Amino acid sequence: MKRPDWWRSDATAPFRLGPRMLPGRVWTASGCFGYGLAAHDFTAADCASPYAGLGAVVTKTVTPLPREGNPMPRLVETPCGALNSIGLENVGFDAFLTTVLPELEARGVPTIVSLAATTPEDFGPMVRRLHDAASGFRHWHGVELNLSCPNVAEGGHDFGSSPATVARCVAAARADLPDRALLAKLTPNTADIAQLAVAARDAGVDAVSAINTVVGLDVDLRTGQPYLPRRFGGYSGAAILPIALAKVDQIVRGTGVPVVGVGGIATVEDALKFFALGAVAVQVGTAQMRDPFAAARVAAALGQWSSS
Amino acid sequence: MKRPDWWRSDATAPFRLGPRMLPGRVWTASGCFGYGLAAHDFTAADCASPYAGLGAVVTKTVTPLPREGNPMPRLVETPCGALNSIGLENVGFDAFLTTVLPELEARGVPTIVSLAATTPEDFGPMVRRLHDAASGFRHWHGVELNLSCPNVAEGGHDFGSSPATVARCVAAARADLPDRALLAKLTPNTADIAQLAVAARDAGVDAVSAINTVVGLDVDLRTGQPYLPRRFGGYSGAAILPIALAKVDQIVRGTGVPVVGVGGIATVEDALKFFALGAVAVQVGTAQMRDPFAAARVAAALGQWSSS
Amino acid sequence: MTGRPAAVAAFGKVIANELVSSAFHRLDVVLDVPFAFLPGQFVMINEPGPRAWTFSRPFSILAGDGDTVALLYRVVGRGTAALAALGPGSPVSVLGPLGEPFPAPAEGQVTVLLGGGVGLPPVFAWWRRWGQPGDAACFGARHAGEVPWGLLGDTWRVSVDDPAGLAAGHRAASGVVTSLVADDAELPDGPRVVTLACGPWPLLRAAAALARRRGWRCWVSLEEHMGCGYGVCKGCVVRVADGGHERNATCCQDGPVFDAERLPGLVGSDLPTCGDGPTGAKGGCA
Amino acid sequence: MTGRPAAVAAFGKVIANELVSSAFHRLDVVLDVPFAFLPGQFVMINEPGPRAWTFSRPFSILAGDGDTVALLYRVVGRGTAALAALGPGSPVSVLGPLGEPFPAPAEGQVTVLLGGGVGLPPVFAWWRRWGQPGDAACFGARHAGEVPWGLLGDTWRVSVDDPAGLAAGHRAASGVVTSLVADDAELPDGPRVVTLACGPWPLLRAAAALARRRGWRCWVSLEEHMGCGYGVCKGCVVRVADGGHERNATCCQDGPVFDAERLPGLVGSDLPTCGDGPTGAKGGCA
Ligand SMILES: Cc1cc2nc3c(=O)[nH]c(=O)nc-3n(C[C@H](O)[C@H](O)[C@H](O)COP(=O)(O)OP(=O)(O)OC[C@H]3O[C@@H](n4cnc5c(N)ncnc54)[C@H](O)[C@@H]3O)c2cc1C
Ligand SMILES: Cc1cc2nc3c(=O)[nH]c(=O)nc-3n(C[C@H](O)[C@H](O)[C@H](O)COP(=O)(O)OP(=O)(O)OC[C@H]3O[C@@H](n4cnc5c(N)ncnc54)[C@H](O)[C@@H]3O)c2cc1C
Ligand SMILES: Cc1cc2nc3c(=O)[nH]c(=O)nc-3n(C[C@H](O)[C@H](O)[C@H](O)COP(=O)(O)O)c2cc1C
Ligand SMILES: Cc1cc2nc3c(=O)[nH]c(=O)nc-3n(C[C@H](O)[C@H](O)[C@H](O)COP(=O)(O)O)c2cc1C
Ligand code: FES
Ligand code: FES
Repeated sequence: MKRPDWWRSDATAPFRLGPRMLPGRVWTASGCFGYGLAAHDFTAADCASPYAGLGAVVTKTVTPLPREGNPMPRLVETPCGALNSIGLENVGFDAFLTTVLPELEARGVPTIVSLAATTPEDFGPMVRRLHDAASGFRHWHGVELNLSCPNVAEGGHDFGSSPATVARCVAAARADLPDRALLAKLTPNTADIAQLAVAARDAGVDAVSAINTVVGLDVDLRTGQPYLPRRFGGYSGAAILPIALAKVDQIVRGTGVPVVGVGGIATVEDALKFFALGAVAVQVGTAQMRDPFAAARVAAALGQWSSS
Repeated sequence: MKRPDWWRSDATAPFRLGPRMLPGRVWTASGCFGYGLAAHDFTAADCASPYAGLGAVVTKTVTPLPREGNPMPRLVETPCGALNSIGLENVGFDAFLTTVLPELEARGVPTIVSLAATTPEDFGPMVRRLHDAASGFRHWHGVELNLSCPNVAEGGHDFGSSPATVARCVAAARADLPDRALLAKLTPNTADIAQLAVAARDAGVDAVSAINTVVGLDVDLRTGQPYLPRRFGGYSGAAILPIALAKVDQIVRGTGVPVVGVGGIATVEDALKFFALGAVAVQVGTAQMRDPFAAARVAAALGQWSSS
Repeated sequence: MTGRPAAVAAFGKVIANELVSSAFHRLDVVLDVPFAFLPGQFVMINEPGPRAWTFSRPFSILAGDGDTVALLYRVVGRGTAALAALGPGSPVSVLGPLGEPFPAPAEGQVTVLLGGGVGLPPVFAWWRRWGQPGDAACFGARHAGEVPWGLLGDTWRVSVDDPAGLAAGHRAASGVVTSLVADDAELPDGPRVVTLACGPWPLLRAAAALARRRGWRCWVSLEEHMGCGYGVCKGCVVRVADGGHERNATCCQDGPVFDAERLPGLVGSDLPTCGDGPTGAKGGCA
Repeated sequence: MTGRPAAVAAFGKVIANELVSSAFHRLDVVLDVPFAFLPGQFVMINEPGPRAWTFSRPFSILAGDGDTVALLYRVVGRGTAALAALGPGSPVSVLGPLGEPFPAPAEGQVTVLLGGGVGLPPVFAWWRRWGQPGDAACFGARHAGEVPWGLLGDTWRVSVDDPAGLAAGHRAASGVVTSLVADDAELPDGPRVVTLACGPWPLLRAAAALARRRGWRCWVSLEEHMGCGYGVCKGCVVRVADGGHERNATCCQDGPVFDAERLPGLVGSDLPTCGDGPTGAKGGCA
């Protein structure tokens, strides 16, 4: 597409987010690009690398202990999106810290670590250990608190939809994260996302990420039962883009809290819609699963305008 | 498609809804088929009439006074759905009662009247006048209280997302509607739709309709501004089907309140998903705008199985 | 409203879908049912099945005969791009004819037809059905390449904004389409002359202004973003004068053809200006 | 994992897309980049642009050469139906090669290839790359019409569930595909024989049981519903034995080829039964 007249920024230039300079405004979203390592040798004729121009890879959410996740099947495609019920399968914080994060650093992948926990107070120790182990890392830029994954019973629904809990999580993490960006990822499954954003800001985040997946369900017509063993899944992809835009607008105009826009972004046009509403950065989720170069392509398209 | 093994009902047979027998379980949704009169002379090679087999036409929502609605543009198409910001343009209750409803009766269109008001107490007088004027009508089957339209400032958001307000609206209407079905249409823009359903049931509805549109926004890339003058619109169409299914499941399994399923239904497959979850009836909305025969085609497909 | 043919929800197959000028495609479809229409009416068209757009797209009817219908369109967005990609045999769904047509000619009427760009179909269809030797059929385009010469034949007067590139054997005045008749002395002043116009907003304003100046009657065909096309969604309203006040009318059901005098947005201000028209205005010329 | 060719995210154009039997389509695509793969690997395929499915679809690689890739598929749902509708010249996006291949043959190895239905591609590709005269290449289908005779040529042994309709000149045993080798005395017992199997779950269980009985090694290619195909979403996990316990492995990155002995779901129970396999199992035969 052509550069829109109103577009003045350079999304591939470094920008400040709280205490930290990040290398760009186009990121990959948590859970849709693994730990950011699986595609390191992928090539494409039209794009230098899956990491070219990225501001950050937000890692799959890491929990204190390893998790095996939910029973299969975990994914259902719908006509304009998908439902997932992965259940936060991850290697656990220890393995992440000793194995994954050093490799990301070694490969120079700009990284935001996504964390989830069962109680707000669990965030403190994780962030402290991160800080201790990785304070010298140049490519570790921050932490995103996943306060919104609807697939995990103990940390699900109510966890992230109470402003007070959001505040406690943020406060616990902020205390030990003086020099990296701190983000809270908010749930859209609430009537008032703006008040969650305010709670997060007041407790010390540098930005909020919005949105995580929307609660959805699909029925297998052969059985008349939901496809997913846990009935509900997290709805993502193109279908939720207008919902994400609405939530981002509610936060930006309602509160002024800096927002990283997530939800349904696959193309530069999609990303621009979030920037138009005032998002400071964007994340590409589901589209990154289809195309490991999706975020890099968005960054390339935006970057090309800055030089023209 | 083939009849699924688990499907045992006849969606085109009369069924009881509260005090009333309705002629079928496939309805058109409010606002997407006008007052049910615009298509009376339409024909199609493969479908007898837009009204064939329909259980009800739910009328465009009628308010105490006529409304001109919101500024144009009022519609935005998205890749898998649409945003609307019609703003409840309607002829007003008086004109509806004297002109529209008698014509529906004369044409034999099974009718559910959708009503909205600014205060819960406004519903009582409207229902009373309906009852007085149309008690002899054979094709007027009930009232659906629109407690959820996000496009109207004074009756918007908070109106329908408070269980107490829902209960007051229902109680006000129920008092004067002894012999017709009473439904409350619920908003999906809340964290807990089940508690709204419970409030509606306890105050006397025969069923709830779920869902109304989801709050959404789209940006015009030429200007960088939202397409709709009021920024937000109601998101509908295929994209919201998984959201509607999730909300219906939450109500049916969480509360047992009878549900009329609405949201994204275009085909018999879509409708079956709601029936699979236990919906007592379904409504076809946005798809009815593209094809005036959409609901009739769904009914025909379901009806054909009942005789086989 | 009375006497309008009833709409059919038809399935069709593309017979032909080709460029008839540098910018205008002509789509010919054969339907599974008989089809009759009045000039000025339109159809809603879509791809059937899972590839359907949420909303069908409105297009004025260029021609229709028995069980065929022809449209003339310009690619402006994803719906028209998808339309342009349909090859012969592709299935389409068609709802129509819809809307209020241009009025049929009265006894002794002299008609001035003004079509701009893809605003040609309704006036073209009128001309084919009811045109008479004394009438003036006028078409305006941005440049010579846009003009569907084969369709227009000899009887149409043509104007182009930019006369560069006019091929030998083609005649076109330079300027807006109204200039073709503005000072035409063979056209009498007064209400015996009826102007029927369709095209971008500036054309409609110019047509209305010209009609006022010369005492002609003037009907215009409007565009608005449409959801349903048959009056049920209220997504396409335009403001019309009704007695002393203004009210909403649907472009799809009360229009798209309106008496210019009833459109405050059209005749309210003196000078035709761009961009303050309905949300959609037929891309074209003039 | 080492030595796998790196994946490319390529754009391709359909060269040919035709039925090669009553139920199996062969798709040939030319890519915009060079393409190399190991037998048993797969690609994720999609339509590019606005018509893309949210998730690409996984298909084993039947053949690939220079800048072309060939697949063999059966239409089972909307994605494969869309695939079958692509004519020559249609654009496709291809990500691959992906996943763990079948192992290359060791010195002195005798290989038993077992392909059921659209489980043919990985074993077919292996056979083309590394097959030797002493190996046994076996294909099973539901009925004779399904068999892609032209592809298989003379060297493949064929079995069909239902031998009705077998044309003259075609030979096929009746029964499950494992019966083609179960009691083949020319195949020695013991680990010199390696079985490579791909097909529906019952075939894989039968293959694993046979291999156990005769002391053969056995590798199977699994199917699971996939989101990404390259290990990032954890949407495709299968349970594998790891030392004394079980853990999740990704079908797309740790597999799709697994040592049968490491799959508790496959070898855990004595009798092959249907329906308790992975959520997707290659429709086919046997
Ligand atoms: C009564 C009527 C008759 C028309 N006749 C013709 C014709 O004969 N030939 C022709 O080329 N065009 C005609 N148009 C305009 C035509 O409908 C639009 O060009 C077309 O809808 C654009 O669709 P799109 O998906 O390519 O554009 P997009 O901009 O991608 O469409 C997005 C949405 O906006 C709507 N939209 C965009 N532009 C317009 C517009 N100008 N008018 C109304 N809605 C619009 C679309 O319908 C769609 O809902 C007519 C419009 C109306 C209302
Ligand atoms: C590694 C691998 C290799 C495969 N190789 C082949 C092959 O060579 N030839 C062939 O015909 N098929 C193969 N399949 C199966 C093929 O991927 C499915 O048939 C196809 O995805 C069905 O898509 P659909 O849209 O038509 O079906 P739908 O049922 O409409 O698909 C809905 C969703 O389910 C998934 N799905 C459905 N069936 C399967 C399945 N059996 N396995 C995995 N996912 C499924 C789809 O990918 C999609 O996400 C392979 C699968 C895997 C995992
Ligand atoms: C398969 C899958 C796994 C996800 N896992 C996580 C996760 O671990 N943590 C998290 O914060 N969000 C997770 N998400 C949510 C995404 O990061 C993103 O917020 C959401 O999908 C909306 O963006 P999208 O439409 O671009 O995918 C996951 C999404 C998908 C589809
Ligand atoms: C153009 C439009 C107008 C609508 N007007 C009303 C209305 O007046 N009252 C109401 O209760 N719902 C209204 N709705 C909501 C629908 O009835 C329905 O609940 C919603 O669109 C979801 O169903 P769908 O996806 O099938 O359209 C409207 C929806 C659309 C698209
Ligand atoms: S387009 Fe729906 S009322 Fe006109
Ligand atoms: S399909 Fe995503 S991890 Fe395997």
